[in-house]
This record gives sequence, C-alpha cells and structure tokens, in this order.
Amino acid sequence: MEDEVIKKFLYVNRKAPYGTIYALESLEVVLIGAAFDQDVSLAFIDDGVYQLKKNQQTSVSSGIGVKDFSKTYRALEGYDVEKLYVDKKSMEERGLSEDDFLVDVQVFDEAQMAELMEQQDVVLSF
Amino acid sequence: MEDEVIKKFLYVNRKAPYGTIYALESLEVVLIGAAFDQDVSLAFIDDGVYQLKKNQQTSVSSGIGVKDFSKTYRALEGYDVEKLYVDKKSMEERGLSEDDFLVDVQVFDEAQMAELMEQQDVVLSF
Amino acid sequence: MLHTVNKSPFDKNSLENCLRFARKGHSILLFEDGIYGALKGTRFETLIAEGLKSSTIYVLVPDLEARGMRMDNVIDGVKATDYAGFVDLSAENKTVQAWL
Amino acid sequence: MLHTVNKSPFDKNSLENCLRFARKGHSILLFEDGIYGALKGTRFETLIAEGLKSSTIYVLVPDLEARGMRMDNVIDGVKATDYAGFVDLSAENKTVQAWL
Amino acid sequence: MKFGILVNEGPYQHQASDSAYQFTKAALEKGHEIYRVFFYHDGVYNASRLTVPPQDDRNIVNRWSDLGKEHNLDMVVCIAAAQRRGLLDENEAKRQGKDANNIAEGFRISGLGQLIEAGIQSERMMVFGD
Amino acid sequence: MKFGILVNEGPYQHQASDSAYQFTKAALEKGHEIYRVFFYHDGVYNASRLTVPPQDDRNIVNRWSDLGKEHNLDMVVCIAAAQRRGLLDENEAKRQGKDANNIAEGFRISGLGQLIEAGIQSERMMVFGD
Repeated sequence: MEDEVIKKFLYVNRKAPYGTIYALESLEVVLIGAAFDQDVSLAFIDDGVYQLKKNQQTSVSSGIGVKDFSKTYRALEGYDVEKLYVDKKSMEERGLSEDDFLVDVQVFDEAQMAELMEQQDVVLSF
Repeated sequence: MEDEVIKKFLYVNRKAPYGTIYALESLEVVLIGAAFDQDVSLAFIDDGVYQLKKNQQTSVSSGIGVKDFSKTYRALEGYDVEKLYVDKKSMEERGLSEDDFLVDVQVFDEAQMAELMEQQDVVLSF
Repeated sequence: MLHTVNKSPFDKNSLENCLRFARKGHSILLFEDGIYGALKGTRFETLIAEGLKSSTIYVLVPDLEARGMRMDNVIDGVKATDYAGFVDLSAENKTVQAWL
Repeated sequence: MLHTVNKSPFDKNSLENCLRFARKGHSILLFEDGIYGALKGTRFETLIAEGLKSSTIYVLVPDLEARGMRMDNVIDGVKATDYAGFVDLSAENKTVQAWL
Repeated sequence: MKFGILVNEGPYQHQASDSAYQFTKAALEKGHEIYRVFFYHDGVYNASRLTVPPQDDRNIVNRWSDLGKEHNLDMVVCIAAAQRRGLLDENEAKRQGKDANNIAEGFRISGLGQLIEAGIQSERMMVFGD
Repeated sequence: MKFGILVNEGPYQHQASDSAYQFTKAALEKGHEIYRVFFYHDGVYNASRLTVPPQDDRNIVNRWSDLGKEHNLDMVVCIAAAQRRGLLDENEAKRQGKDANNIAEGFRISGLGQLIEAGIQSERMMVFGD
C-alpha cells in the first residue's frame, strides 16, 4: 500500500486567529491529516502563538460574529496529534507564558525549533 | 448638480507593486476618479514608495508574467492628478532618492504629511 | 481625525506608521488583529505608552475578547469601545483613515 | 533546507524570523516582495549581511527586475537565480519551508 | 449622518468583511444612513450566491443580502474587479459570453465611479481591508 | 523528481498563484513530475471559469487550465474551502441546491486528504501563499 509510507509533517502556524482564516483552515488540514497515520508536529511561531490563547470568546450571534474554534485544539489529543511546539521568543515578547495556553505545549528555543524543522519531510505553512 | 461639491480626496498607498494588486487597483480608482473634478492627492508611504521606482520590467510573456503598469503613473499628469507626495523617512530607509522615481513627486516629512492628511475630506487606503 | 489599525504590530508595521502621522488630539482605534497592540507586557507596550501622550487610543472589546483577552490585559489609559462606539468615533471625527 | 521569503522586510517580519531559524548551510530564496530584503542601502542591509555568514541567500531576478531593480542594487554575496534555478534549489534541498 | 463603506477583502479569508458588516449594522441601529457599500478588490467575492459555508458558521453573503434588503442598501460590486475575479450578473455573463452568473440578491455590478461618488456624497468614508 | 504544489491565494490579489504557475512550468520544462497542484484557502478562486481579465493582462485561470491540459496535471480544489467561497462543479451545485456552477476545465473538487496525500507521495512540497 502506498499509504504505508510514514513521513514527518510539520505544520507551521505564524498567524493570529480571527483576523484571517489561516489558523482555522490549518487546523482543518491537521484534523484530516490525522487519519493518515503520519508523524505530525505543529509549530506555533510569531502571532501563531496567539492561536492557543485561553478564554477565546466569540460566536456567530455575539462578539465579532465569528465562531470560536479554539476548542478544536483541545480535540487534537484525541486524534493522536500531541506534538505542539511553541517558540519561546514569540511567547515571551508577547508577555505570554505556558499558563496562557488552552492545551499542553512544549516551549522550544531557537535551536530546538530549528532542529525540529531540520528533521521534517514536509513543511506546510499557513 | 450634486457633482458640484468639491472634496479633498487622498489616496494612501502603502504597499509594494506586483506582490499584491493593491497598487494597480488603487491607480485604477485614481484614473476613474480624475473625471469627477475633485481635489486629489496621492501619498506614498512605507513600501508604497516602491510603486514609483523607475525601470520596472515585466510583461505577460516575460519576467514574472505580469504586465508592467508603472507607466500609468506618468499618465496621471494628463488627468490633472499632479499632487504626489512621498514620505521622506520611507524613501530614505529604503536607500532611495527622488532620482529613483519615474514621476516628479514632492518629498514630505512627517509634519507635512500629517498636515496633508488633516486637510482631507476622504481618505482611501489601499 | 480617527485612525484605524487592524493589524498586529508584531506582524505588520501599520501601528508604528499610524503613530508617526497621528497628531495631537487624534483618536486611534485598534481592532481585529490590531488589538494585540493594546496589550500589557508585549514588546510594543512602550510604543503605545508614547502614543497615549498625544492621542486617545481605543480598543474594540469584541475583537479583544474573541482573542482570549480582557480589558484587564490592556494598557492603562487605552479605552474600551464596541461597534456602536466605533460608529460614534467615526461620526465625531471629520475624517477616518484606515492603516491597512 | 531551502527557506523561501516572499514578503518585504519593511512590511512583515518573515525575513527576520526565517533568519532566526535558518541553520548553518541552509539556503534562503528571496522572491516576490521578498526581493526588497536583498537590496543595498536599506535599513535591513545588516540583517542580510549577518545571514550571509551562515546561509546562502538567493534573489529571484524576474521579481527583482519587475520592481525596477537589478543585480547591481543587490548586496554583494547574494546570488542571482530564476524560476529554473528555484526549481533546482528545491530539488537539491531535502525540504522547503515557506515563510508566509 | 451619511456613511460610505468600502470593503476590500473577500469573505472568510480576512475579517474585513465581518468588521464592515458589524460596523454597518451598528451604524444603521444608531439611525445613521448608509449611502452605499462598495465592494472592491477581492471584496467582490462577498457577492457570490454560490457560497455554502458550514452550518455552524456565519453566512457572510446572506448576512449582507439580508441587511441590504431590510435597510434597502445600495450594495455595489466593482465591475473591473469583478471581471478579473469571476463575479458576474446575468447581463455581464451574456456580454462576456459566459454560461453562468453568480451574483447574489441585493448586489449590483457597476463602475468605480460609484466609489468616488460615495466618497463625495457620504459624510464619512470607511475603508475595511487587509 | 516529484513535486507537490500548494496554492493558498486567489488570482490577481496576490502574486502567489503567479509564482506557483511559473515554478510549476519551470519544473515541467526541466523534466520533473508534478504529482498534484492543490488549491486551498482563497486559492480555490483560481479555478473559476467566469473570470474575464483585461485583454492586456494574463489570464491566470486559463493559464492553469492550459498547463494542466498540456501536462495532464492533477489540479485539485479543496471542497471545504471551495464551499465557503462559492466555487462549485456540477455535482456539488446539484448536491447543495445551487442553480449554477463555475469550475473551469481541468480542475476537480476533492477533499483535504488529497493535500496530505500529495505531501506523502511527492518528494518536495512547495507552498505558495501570502
């Protein structure tokens, strides 16, 4: 079977949620991709770290009139997507800490993140 | 006649050409707008100053496969659109000087540009 | 004049450039991803603090809350507003300039 | 690894962040509005000079010329390439990462 | 007060259309007049009747159509931007020899002059974009 | 070598689709194989047959269609992204109760799994976006 190839996929998220759709549609790829049994990692860099902020509040009928999709990050574990990496510098220069995130993540410094990138077969950026 | 109102229109151009369509479609508004006999000014700030760079070279069949539309800036004079202002700081931090531009412009410092903005009735940003 | 900024200062230079041209007494509204500029503890906190000396700065609360933030997270002196307030600000000022 | 950057460093932070994660021996291609990062005399000249110490940096000439620039305007050490060269670079490197 | 609204981005990809909608709705609720909503650049895609967003998401096109109907809004799609991007009404489809059109109810296609006119006739011009 | 191509932006507004096209063409000229071109986000708009760009400009949709025909390319439009944005083929239009469709020749609509598969089967995955 062709599908037996196992590749390392890295999803690089560098954009804030809601201002653009990239965060949401990136998540949709990750969910679909989970069915393919590949080795999946997610990196959150720059404003991408804001995607994981706790307490997001909006709905189609209130707030900005857009659905809150942040709970989906919590569902990732159920899909065996458990390797979520946050860039330390991006987190810190935004005044955020691990407590601010709605899921468990590993905080990586530049060397660790560069090493992660180096190991990948496929890097999808959104 | 309703059209006899004369308003001050400022077109603010802050984006580079070709990477996105905003520069081109902004110019299309300016050309159509010229028929309305309003008091029109164009401001070039940030990467918008690159719109006016001399010697742009591309065509549908060569280069990046996109038409060079920069000559249209030269046609503005024929439409009585003559007030083109370039932000000094944006020009200088890009290593550009007035000689690099394909049309005559006035270089404004921040105070002058802020004063220009203050006088407007309508500011269209692209 | 009302200036509107809808981009994160980390991502784009809109806020920085808006502040260069905003004059004493102008109003600035941070909305959409622009709300990140209003937050305490970020690298851009001093930029806004500087801006507050001459301008009135507003943040659109629905955009703030959508992104998991509250007024508690916002720099002191930045005022809260909503879409109705955005409309009022636009009506009160003679012109509105969007820093796209 | 090949990194691609298609945004002006004045407008977005992509180049800066790409350089943070690019490792010794990596290649970086500047194309579309990314070519502005390759130019002499801009505020970002030292950033690229620093990057050149550990990475090989390329600029896509069709994008450069479209924007009224030539290789004369490009920082020494940055190499010229075209779409065919872009393809070669992508084939030579095991992975390609786009800094959108 | 009379407002003109310019929408420069399409639905969903950027928040611009959402913000423009919320602003327009709030302005109408406060009793202001909307002289015109002008859709330019990718903003023309806001007028496509072929969108089918997920059930649990907002329907951006219908939301504009409904607001337009309720308040008799003049919602204009720029013809030059629309041609480039494949947004047509019946007339335009015929004129261009296309076999289908995709404009939604409540929108009309017209020239850029309508944007300038909105700038002249409105007391405030609001721009929503990327 | 086998390439996969991902296009994240629509035609004209951003250069992404132009660059993706030039890259794909150059790769084919060099004898490489294109496993699939996948259109995601606003990239789905590249597949609209209703566009009518100015005579003196490039026709981005036709350019893709022609290249696809010449090299028998698999050009896939993401169904979820397409539904949100109003890009339909005949089947989808029927299924969604829409009275028109707008997909151009040479493109097909399918799921996101096709993107993952392209990642798995291609030796290099190229992303063009904003």
